[in-house]
Amino acid sequence: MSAARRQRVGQRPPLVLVTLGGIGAAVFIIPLLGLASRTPWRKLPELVSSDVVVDALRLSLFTSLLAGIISLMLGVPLAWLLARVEFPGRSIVRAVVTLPMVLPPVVGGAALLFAFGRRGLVGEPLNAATGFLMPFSVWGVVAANVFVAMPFLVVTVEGALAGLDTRYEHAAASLGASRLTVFRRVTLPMIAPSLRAGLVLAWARALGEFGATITFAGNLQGRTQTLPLAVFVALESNRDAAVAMSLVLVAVSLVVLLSLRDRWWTRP
Amino acid sequence: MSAARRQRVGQRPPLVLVTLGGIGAAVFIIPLLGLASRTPWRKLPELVSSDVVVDALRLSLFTSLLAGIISLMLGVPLAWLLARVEFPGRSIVRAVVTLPMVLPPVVGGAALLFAFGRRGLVGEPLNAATGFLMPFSVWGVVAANVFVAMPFLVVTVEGALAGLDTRYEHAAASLGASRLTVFRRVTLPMIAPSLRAGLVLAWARALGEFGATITFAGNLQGRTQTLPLAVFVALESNRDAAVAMSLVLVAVSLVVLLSLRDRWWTRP
Amino acid sequence: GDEEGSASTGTTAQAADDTVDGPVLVFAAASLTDAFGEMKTSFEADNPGAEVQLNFAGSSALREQILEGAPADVFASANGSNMDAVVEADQVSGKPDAFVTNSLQIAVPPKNPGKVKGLADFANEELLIGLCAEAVPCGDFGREALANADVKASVDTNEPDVRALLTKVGADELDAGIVYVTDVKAAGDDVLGIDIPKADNVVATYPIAALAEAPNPDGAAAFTKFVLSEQGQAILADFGFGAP
Amino acid sequence: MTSVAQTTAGLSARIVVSRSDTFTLDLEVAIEPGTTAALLGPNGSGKSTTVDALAGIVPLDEGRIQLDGRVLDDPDAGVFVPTEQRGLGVVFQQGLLFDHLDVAANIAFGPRSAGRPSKQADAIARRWIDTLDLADLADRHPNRLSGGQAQRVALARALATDPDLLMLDEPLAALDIATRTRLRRTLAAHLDYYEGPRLLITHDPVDAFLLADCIYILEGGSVTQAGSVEDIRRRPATPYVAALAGLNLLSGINNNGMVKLNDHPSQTLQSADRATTGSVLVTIHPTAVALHAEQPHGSPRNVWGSTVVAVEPLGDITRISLGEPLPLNVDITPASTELLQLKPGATVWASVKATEVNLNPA
Amino acid sequence: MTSVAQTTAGLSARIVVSRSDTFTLDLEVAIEPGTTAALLGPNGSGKSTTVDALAGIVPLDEGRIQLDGRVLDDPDAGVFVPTEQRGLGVVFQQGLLFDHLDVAANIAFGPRSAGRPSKQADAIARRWIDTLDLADLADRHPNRLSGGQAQRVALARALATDPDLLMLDEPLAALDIATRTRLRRTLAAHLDYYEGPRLLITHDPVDAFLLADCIYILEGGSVTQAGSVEDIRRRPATPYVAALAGLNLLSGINNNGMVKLNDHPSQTLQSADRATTGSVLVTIHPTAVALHAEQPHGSPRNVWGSTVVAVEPLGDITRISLGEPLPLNVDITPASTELLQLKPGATVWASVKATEVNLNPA
Ligand SMILES: Nc1ncnc2c1ncn2[C@@H]1O[C@H](COP(=O)(O)OP(=O)(O)OP(=O)(O)O)[C@@H](O)[C@H]1O
Ligand SMILES: Nc1ncnc2c1ncn2[C@@H]1O[C@H](COP(=O)(O)OP(=O)(O)OP(=O)(O)O)[C@@H](O)[C@H]1O
Ligand code: MOO
Ligand SMILES: [Mg+2]
Ligand SMILES: [Mg+2]
Repeated sequence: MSAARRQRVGQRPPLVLVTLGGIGAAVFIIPLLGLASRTPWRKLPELVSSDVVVDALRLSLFTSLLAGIISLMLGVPLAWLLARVEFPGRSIVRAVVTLPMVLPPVVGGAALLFAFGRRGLVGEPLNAATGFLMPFSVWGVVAANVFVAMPFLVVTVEGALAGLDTRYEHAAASLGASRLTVFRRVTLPMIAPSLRAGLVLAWARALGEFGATITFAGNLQGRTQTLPLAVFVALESNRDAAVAMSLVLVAVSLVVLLSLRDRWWTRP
Repeated sequence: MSAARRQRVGQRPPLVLVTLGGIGAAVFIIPLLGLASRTPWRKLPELVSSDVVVDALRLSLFTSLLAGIISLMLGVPLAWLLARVEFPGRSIVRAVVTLPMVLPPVVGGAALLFAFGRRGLVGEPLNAATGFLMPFSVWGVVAANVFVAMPFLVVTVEGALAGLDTRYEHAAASLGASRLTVFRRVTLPMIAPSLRAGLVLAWARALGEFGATITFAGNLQGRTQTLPLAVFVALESNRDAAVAMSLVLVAVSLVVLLSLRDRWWTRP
Repeated sequence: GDEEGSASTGTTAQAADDTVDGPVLVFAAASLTDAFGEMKTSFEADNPGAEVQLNFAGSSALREQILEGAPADVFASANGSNMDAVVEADQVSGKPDAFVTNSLQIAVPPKNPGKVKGLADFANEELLIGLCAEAVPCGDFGREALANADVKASVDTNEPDVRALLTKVGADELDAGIVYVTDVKAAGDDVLGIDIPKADNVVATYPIAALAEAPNPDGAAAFTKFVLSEQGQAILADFGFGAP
Repeated sequence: MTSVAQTTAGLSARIVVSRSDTFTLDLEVAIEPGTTAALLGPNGSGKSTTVDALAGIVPLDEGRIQLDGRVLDDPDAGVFVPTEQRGLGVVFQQGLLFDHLDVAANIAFGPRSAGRPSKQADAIARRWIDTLDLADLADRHPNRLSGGQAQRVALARALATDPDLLMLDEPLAALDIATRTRLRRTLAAHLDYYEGPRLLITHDPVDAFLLADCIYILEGGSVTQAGSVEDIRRRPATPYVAALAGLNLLSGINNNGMVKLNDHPSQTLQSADRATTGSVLVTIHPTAVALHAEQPHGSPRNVWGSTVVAVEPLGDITRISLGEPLPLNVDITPASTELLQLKPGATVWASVKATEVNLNPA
Repeated sequence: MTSVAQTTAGLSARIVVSRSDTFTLDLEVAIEPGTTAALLGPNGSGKSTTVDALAGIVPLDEGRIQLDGRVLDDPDAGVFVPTEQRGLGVVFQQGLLFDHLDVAANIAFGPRSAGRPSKQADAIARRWIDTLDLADLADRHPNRLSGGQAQRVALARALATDPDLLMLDEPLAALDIATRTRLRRTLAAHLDYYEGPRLLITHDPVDAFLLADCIYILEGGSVTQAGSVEDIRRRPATPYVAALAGLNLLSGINNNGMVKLNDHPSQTLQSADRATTGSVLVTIHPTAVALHAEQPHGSPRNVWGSTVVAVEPLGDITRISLGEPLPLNVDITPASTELLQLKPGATVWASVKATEVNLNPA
């Protein structure tokens, strides 16, 4: 079907939806323009090519990506358990998952310290046994990112699972597929669009994560200083640099998301 | 079907999934326990009953709820446009929607100032024309919340729309339903679980929102000081109070989410 | 609510016992939270018609808000550079005044597990050491103090503000950090303060200014004046601040 | 109701499932290895629910399912074998093909799940693709198939699992006439060398007659008749079965060849059968009824006047539905229809020979 | 191919849609108001695609759709009326009921969408619920319905819109025999006082013969035959149509009553028809072929030896498929089947009278 033809068919979406959706888009576009209007475009290359920025960018990409993957590996099974298995305390676990979203980031970071820090519930015995210390290390950054980002994936995927017609899973079981195989080969592919949405949410949230990271993992250039942390520090002294570095963050996320293209978002 | 019977049938979920999901749950539960272990339970009632907390709680509930509703009203149409209508720049808009997630909250707040502040792109003419000033008002809080929270709803809902079988929408159209009617009476109900998930995400994110709010709307008790901001102030002087107030946040979100119960999460 | 006629504050600020009214919006650095809370109570007692509204945030966030046209009357910054930016933008009415000083102290967990005695211990790689980040007031001053003591610190984290640093020290996650005396005092039993010798110590000066576009210029002037007055200075001293 | 022998080989089950307040399924089935049972019944009678229960998708409320000596579900004993361990091949009424996999992968899904290496699974899939004429569609996704194409894929997917128990819920419903005939033969041929028990659900008596060794009639959740194809065709026990076999069914009481009809007390039919006395089921073949414009005189013992309710040309024959006093279906040639000028509302005389009034004990 | 008169009332359309590299639909249809066209064809021949195109779900690549003088789709003119403004009632092959609405709300959806107040819409729904015997299911959600129940709901939903154009894609496929017969009558009665054109898709010739005024045969995306029920039944133009009508179809060249068969050059059939010369289509009714254990002598002019390929008992008759040299379907009585001991592989003699070899010009 030709594109022109398709367009003709898809014509005239309802005005209400276009209006409301347009306002919705403006909510994001106008602040971006605001940011652009205050950006020192001339000095930009210089501002963003410093060691600090390069280090921070590298670390941010690594940790956000890793956090996305870990969120996927832990969050999808968790979402599945919440959606498909009845166990005592299920609704409490479901509610607790949203914890990191409502806690002020600094408190979230503090909670992580209380849990995985040197004197933390789990951190103390762990440290005693292995000498491993999570705060002030890159693993601390990843942990903070996972803590903050995973809820988005879990909630999104659970929503999708709740909306899935279970008869397809039954059909797969009737073909001899174990629950795990059903999960891998039927359930996951069928919720693929929501899975992608959840992953995007988690990754982007991890990329922008600030409060919990700085509180839990600290802020050391090259080790735990991610781009948002570097932006924050720059804000203290050099607003131009801060704005420039923020644009790097925006650019990274735009590039990644645009490179996924429509193919990634739509049904095959 | 009796509950016992159902349980018998649902037995033995795959060990991998239980293990990974369990670890996933631990990521949230352990920090909560960490927080609880440092909570001054004895002094709690006294700490959370101050004017400051009551004001902040009331404001937080109001603004997060309003932000959730606005996100719903603008975000769902936006998601629909992104998923169902081809327009130039669609993939850019889609990527820009994730902007507030990757911007450090403080920069996000600054971007809002650049856009809607008294000297802002839109704020300046608006202020000149009507005298209306968004920052340092409760509307500024709501705006910051919407800016930060709406992306979660948009991405979740778009993912669900992408996964929806469009043949049902065609069937509805064949019965004479306009695109708007199809949207209201078929599309939305069919993605209800994801819609709920997106709403929960947006609301919770708004409830916990801190950085953009303090930068854009300020931190005025009774006017713009939400609970997370009050926690921030309390941290300065009285850590116990800060932890106690964080627990109020957690409690609010647990109560709200638990009150939704399973019914809300599962297919009818 | 003010009575007709009594509000003869048309021209310039008059004698100190002239009262002002209306809302006075004060943007104050987060580290002034408790002291300015007290300040508000006293000022409002003296000026029954006035209502002080306090907006606490990091100095840089406040600076940003003012530059973007926030309707603030007074800005009290925790360092000079944020105030300088506001001055440069012609947003200050007159000139800023230094209103307090603050000196540094080493904060350690209550039981001092690292057995920290002085700045020299900051070079110990075994210990977990935190400072405030560079450009953050306490960060710059802390580094200056270390330089004075000729210590090359093995830093594990550069915290965004004093609060974050104190939280970690208080939670026993860091063995030592350099903060303001007032912060240690405010933290109560959570941390232990260790003095830094006068020779190495650095004194930070906080500036305050009424703002050029203050909606309530009289209130702004009066509040600034109150902070600089004996009564105001006494309140600040109670919270551990030094005189300018 | 037939009693189910507790054989060890094959399937034997008593299934009690309550689907809603108004519908409870309660039936016994036994299917010997290598034989096909057909399950027929009106819409909503519980056929698909039976499949769900046997497949373990809906657990039993009571009863017991045993396949080749293995207990699959027994609520009293607390036994429940999950679906994937039951060794099934099911064609579901709704198809339930996986849209995210292409046709070949859909068919290979079963063998893959059984742990076969993917090469082997593909080879098995390939065989079924060829058998069911799907080669052109192998890399198409099911949402791009026509209704009939999808149904063939569903059939291939079920057959490819090489199951212990094969269940086909209307596997031929969407197929065109030629494909249907061909697939019916393919299915018959395949079933011939397939050793497990199989359950076929269909609305088409031809499918049942051609493919089944034994037929269960399910109505309102209960078995109303069970037996061989011949039993069912010759001695329908309910109006539904009679309609299925294309027969007219009445019930009455035979008294020395005079049958008083239960539902039509004013009518009495003469039958040549005097041996079957008491309560009887009466069957009359539609072609055994003759229609006349005038009251006939001659051999037929049963003659009455009636009105035409419907006239349906069915190709070689035309089906006339008669109304009161005795609603019967009558098949005559299109030529006679024209000759008699039969239209709804027309008045006719009907006659049936006593030898054509067949009786079976009720 | 038939040429389509450009009537203003009713439907007239030329539909060209390319679904994939290998399938292009290209057909013309015209349906007068108040008449029913049946669309029959093998699986994958484009029937559902035709519905999609007429409904505006798939846009035309070429052609033009006109309904009651309104142009609905015309790519050349850049006209495209969206689905919801076409005034349709469609039963989709996949049902596509809304699981989130109960049965009553599904049926009321059309009237509601047409802007009727909900009371009125409910009343309309209620009428259809009663007509199609759905009262017990009115507040059930479709995912709790049996296959046949769901199909009745789909039918009610389409009929309740009071459409300008009614399209039914296998509306009776999942129904049991009694319901099917009853619904067929309901449908016929309803169609009688429904004034728009209607398109019925089915695999069941009985549906087509009973409900349609005119039949289109679609094969591989093109119309291979179109005409009245009688035309189609009497003069099948393709093997598919012949199978549909239950006839054997062959092609050949007639030379004064001696027909040389194209696909079986070794065989020649004698026909009583000497008038139809040249290329002809030969139809032979399955009951017109007689089978014998020994070579028969007597009147039939066509006699040959053959092998039995398949034996299918179809109730009153048994269908025998013969193999080479002339593959034909033969219908005989079950009694004869036993008498002749016909089994696949058996050798038999077949005979056909010259008067039963019907010829039509190819
Ligand atoms: N998921 C369900 N929940 C509740 N009731 C159901 C469900 N599925 C089916 N039913 C009801 O159970 C009864 C039996 O349904 P079932 O699907 O077994 O019938 P069926 O014999 O397969 O009919 P059909 O020939 O129409 O497919 C029906 O009354 C139906 O409405
Ligand atoms: N969405 C689609 N995309 C691409 N090809 C399709 C799609 N749907 C159907 N087709 C193909 O188009 C052709 C016609 O399909 P269509 O569904 O119209 O057939 P049909 O006549 O309705 O068959 P059936 O009797 O099996 O329902 C088939 O070859 C089919 O595989
Ligand atoms: O294939 Mo049918 O239409 O159920 O007889
Ligand atoms: Mg069924
Ligand atoms: Mg079709």
